[in-house]
Amino acid sequence: MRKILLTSAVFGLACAGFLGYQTVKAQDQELSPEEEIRLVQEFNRMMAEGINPGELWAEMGKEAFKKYNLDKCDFGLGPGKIEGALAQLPRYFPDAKRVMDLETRIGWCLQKYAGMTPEQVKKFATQCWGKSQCMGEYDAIVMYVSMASNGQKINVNLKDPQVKRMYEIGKQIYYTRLGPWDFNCATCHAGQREARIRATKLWSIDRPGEAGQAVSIFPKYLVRWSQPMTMHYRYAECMRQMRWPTFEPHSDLAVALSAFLYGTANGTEIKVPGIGR
Amino acid sequence: MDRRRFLLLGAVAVAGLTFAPAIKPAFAVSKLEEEIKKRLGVELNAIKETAEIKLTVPTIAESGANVPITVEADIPVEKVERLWIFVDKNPTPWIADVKFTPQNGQVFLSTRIKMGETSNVRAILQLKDGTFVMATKEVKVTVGGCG
Amino acid sequence: MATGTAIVRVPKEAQKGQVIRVQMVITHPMTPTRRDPQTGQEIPGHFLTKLQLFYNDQLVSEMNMGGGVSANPFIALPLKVESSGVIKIVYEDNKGGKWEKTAEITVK
Amino acid sequence: MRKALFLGLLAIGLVGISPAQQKKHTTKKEAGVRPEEVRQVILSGFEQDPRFLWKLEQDESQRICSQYPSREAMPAQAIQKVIELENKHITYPQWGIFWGDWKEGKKLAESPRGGRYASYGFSDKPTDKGGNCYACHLIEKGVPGGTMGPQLTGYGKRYGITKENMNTPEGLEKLKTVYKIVYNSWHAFPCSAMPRFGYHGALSPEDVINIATYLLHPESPVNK
Repeated sequence: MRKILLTSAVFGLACAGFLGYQTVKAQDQELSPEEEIRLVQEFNRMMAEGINPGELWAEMGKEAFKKYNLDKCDFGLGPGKIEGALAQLPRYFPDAKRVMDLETRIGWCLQKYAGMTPEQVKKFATQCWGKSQCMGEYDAIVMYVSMASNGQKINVNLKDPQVKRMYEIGKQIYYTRLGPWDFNCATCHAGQREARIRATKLWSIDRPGEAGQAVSIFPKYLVRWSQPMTMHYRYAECMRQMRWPTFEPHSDLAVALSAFLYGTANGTEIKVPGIGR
Repeated sequence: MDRRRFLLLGAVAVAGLTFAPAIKPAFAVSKLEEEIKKRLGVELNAIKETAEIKLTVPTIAESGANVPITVEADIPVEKVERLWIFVDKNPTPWIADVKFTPQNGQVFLSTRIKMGETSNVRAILQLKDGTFVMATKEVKVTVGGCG
Repeated sequence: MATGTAIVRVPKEAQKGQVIRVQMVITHPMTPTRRDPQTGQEIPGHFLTKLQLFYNDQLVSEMNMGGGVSANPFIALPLKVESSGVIKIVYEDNKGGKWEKTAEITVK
Repeated sequence: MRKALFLGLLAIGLVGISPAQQKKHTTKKEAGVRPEEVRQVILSGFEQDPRFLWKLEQDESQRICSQYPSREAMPAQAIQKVIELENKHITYPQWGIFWGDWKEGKKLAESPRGGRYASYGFSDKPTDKGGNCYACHLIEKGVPGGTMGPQLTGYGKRYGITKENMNTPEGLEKLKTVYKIVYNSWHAFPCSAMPRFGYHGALSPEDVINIATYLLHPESPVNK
């Protein structure tokens, strides 16, 4: 509890500017929004140099992977084989009779091989949500498994009718206006014009390659919370910002979005972990 | 814990800390000058800017929590005692200092620092002959994301 | 994974006399000491205070730091290598934590 | 002249929010995925907290907007339909259109917290209020803001609001125009990215008038 309190104070520091206390020099105002977008991207490139702190989680994940018997888990390439696993997910799993993405599959295996109940899995998967500097075993496992696909190209099998069906459902959800703030995913992540939310450039499903750049780096280390964010946590946070109800990880909604996003990102090289604000 | 509330409190705290000097009369020393005098034993205005120090920082930082900074110097490491990093407007302007030896082969440091608001970042080299040289760059700290 | 875990990365091989970069990232919250804005009481931080770089047991560099360095800090320092050996970092925080981590390098 | 400038701004809003994109949103017909299937998948993805399930009820305008990837791809008929529906969805403050408190409006414009509750953490409460305007708009000079929506710096000044004319019928009419946009943007820009804050009750008529006042009032920092 105290830890959160303290780190929060640090974020407070970072956010002082937003509240308008910041003195902005005359020269700063001359920067056009376009120029600022470019400079913020430059900042992100600089952050990506060196060792990504997210890699610390992979070390922990290697141990947790064994601890929870996930070496028995088949990610589609045979029990325990994780090299390239992320690149070919989501896929259909006959044993579960369901299309699953990486995190959904991990959740299923935690039930089957680690004896967790669905409630325990959910608690395990969301233990670091809404926190900072949280070192959760779930995030660590996802990081470890994801990094084993580094260098491989995303290759979701859209010829499989089950996967294709989830892709199409995901696509429709992407454009579904819903909730008390009328958002859909496309509100922020579509269109040709470069726009930003505050200082953050928004990727667009309509600009070639950007969906790939966005998803191929998950889990991504977030400097504002000093911890990685998995794809399902990303979905949850987007939906919270969209003012939709609280997102359920490992749900068909997550799988449908993953099928659409990773399917759209086919051909992009996986580079995990990414790093961002 | 109430993260948002602390965020706000933090912001207020920073505003208080950083704006306090501004209200003081003009002859009062800034927190930065105080720190430099205390730690380096020298007045800030006695330190000369030099092009021999290459200070690489972003022009705009999307988050003040993690600002990449890299310092390189053309000055031989044998002549260098210590490298100091300061951020003018942080509640504690001193960030870090590194002592170098000839075995380093070169003056170099790369790390990530916190910045409370738009401010100058300073890399100061303390030389073996007792003098100091410095490089200064401004980083504009902005805010990203949905809020 | 506990506070203090680290990754140290150096090139596998280097030429004699080459200046390499010793890159490291350390798990640490790096919270600064600050004052509670309401009560004015000091809230103690938790941060790394010192990091030393050793090359074959010889002290090369020493870095002092505080809560102004980012959480889970990344640090890169230069090192001139003369012979194969062990690169070691030793680091401690303000709450008595002390750790070390090594990496090996082959010099041709 | 001023009117022309304002209409120009509106046009920027209209075009700027979702860029030209002529391809048709054809998934519905081609995929053979039934709307009920999509609906079921959506419902599977949220905690079943009865307090918030109303958020997943889609209204007629949302249903129409969901069929097109952008406004530019909408046929005139659909645009007309949404405009018709949404013009019925505007309520005014009890006392009519008069200037509010720009300081209250500023608070609401800055707060990102409104309606942003999730059970897993963060301190947002279901009752928190705010428009999070800065996420998409640049409003006060020098304060970081987004570029999703049109730039609003000096909005009142550009729209020709002065101390002298602000209480004339003409000045109040301008206030009303902006009130309507903040209250229910879709009445003017169907399917815009901007939420229908007033229609959904995320902001009350009083909140909306305060935000409009913040944007237009000659004494507001927006117009300094």
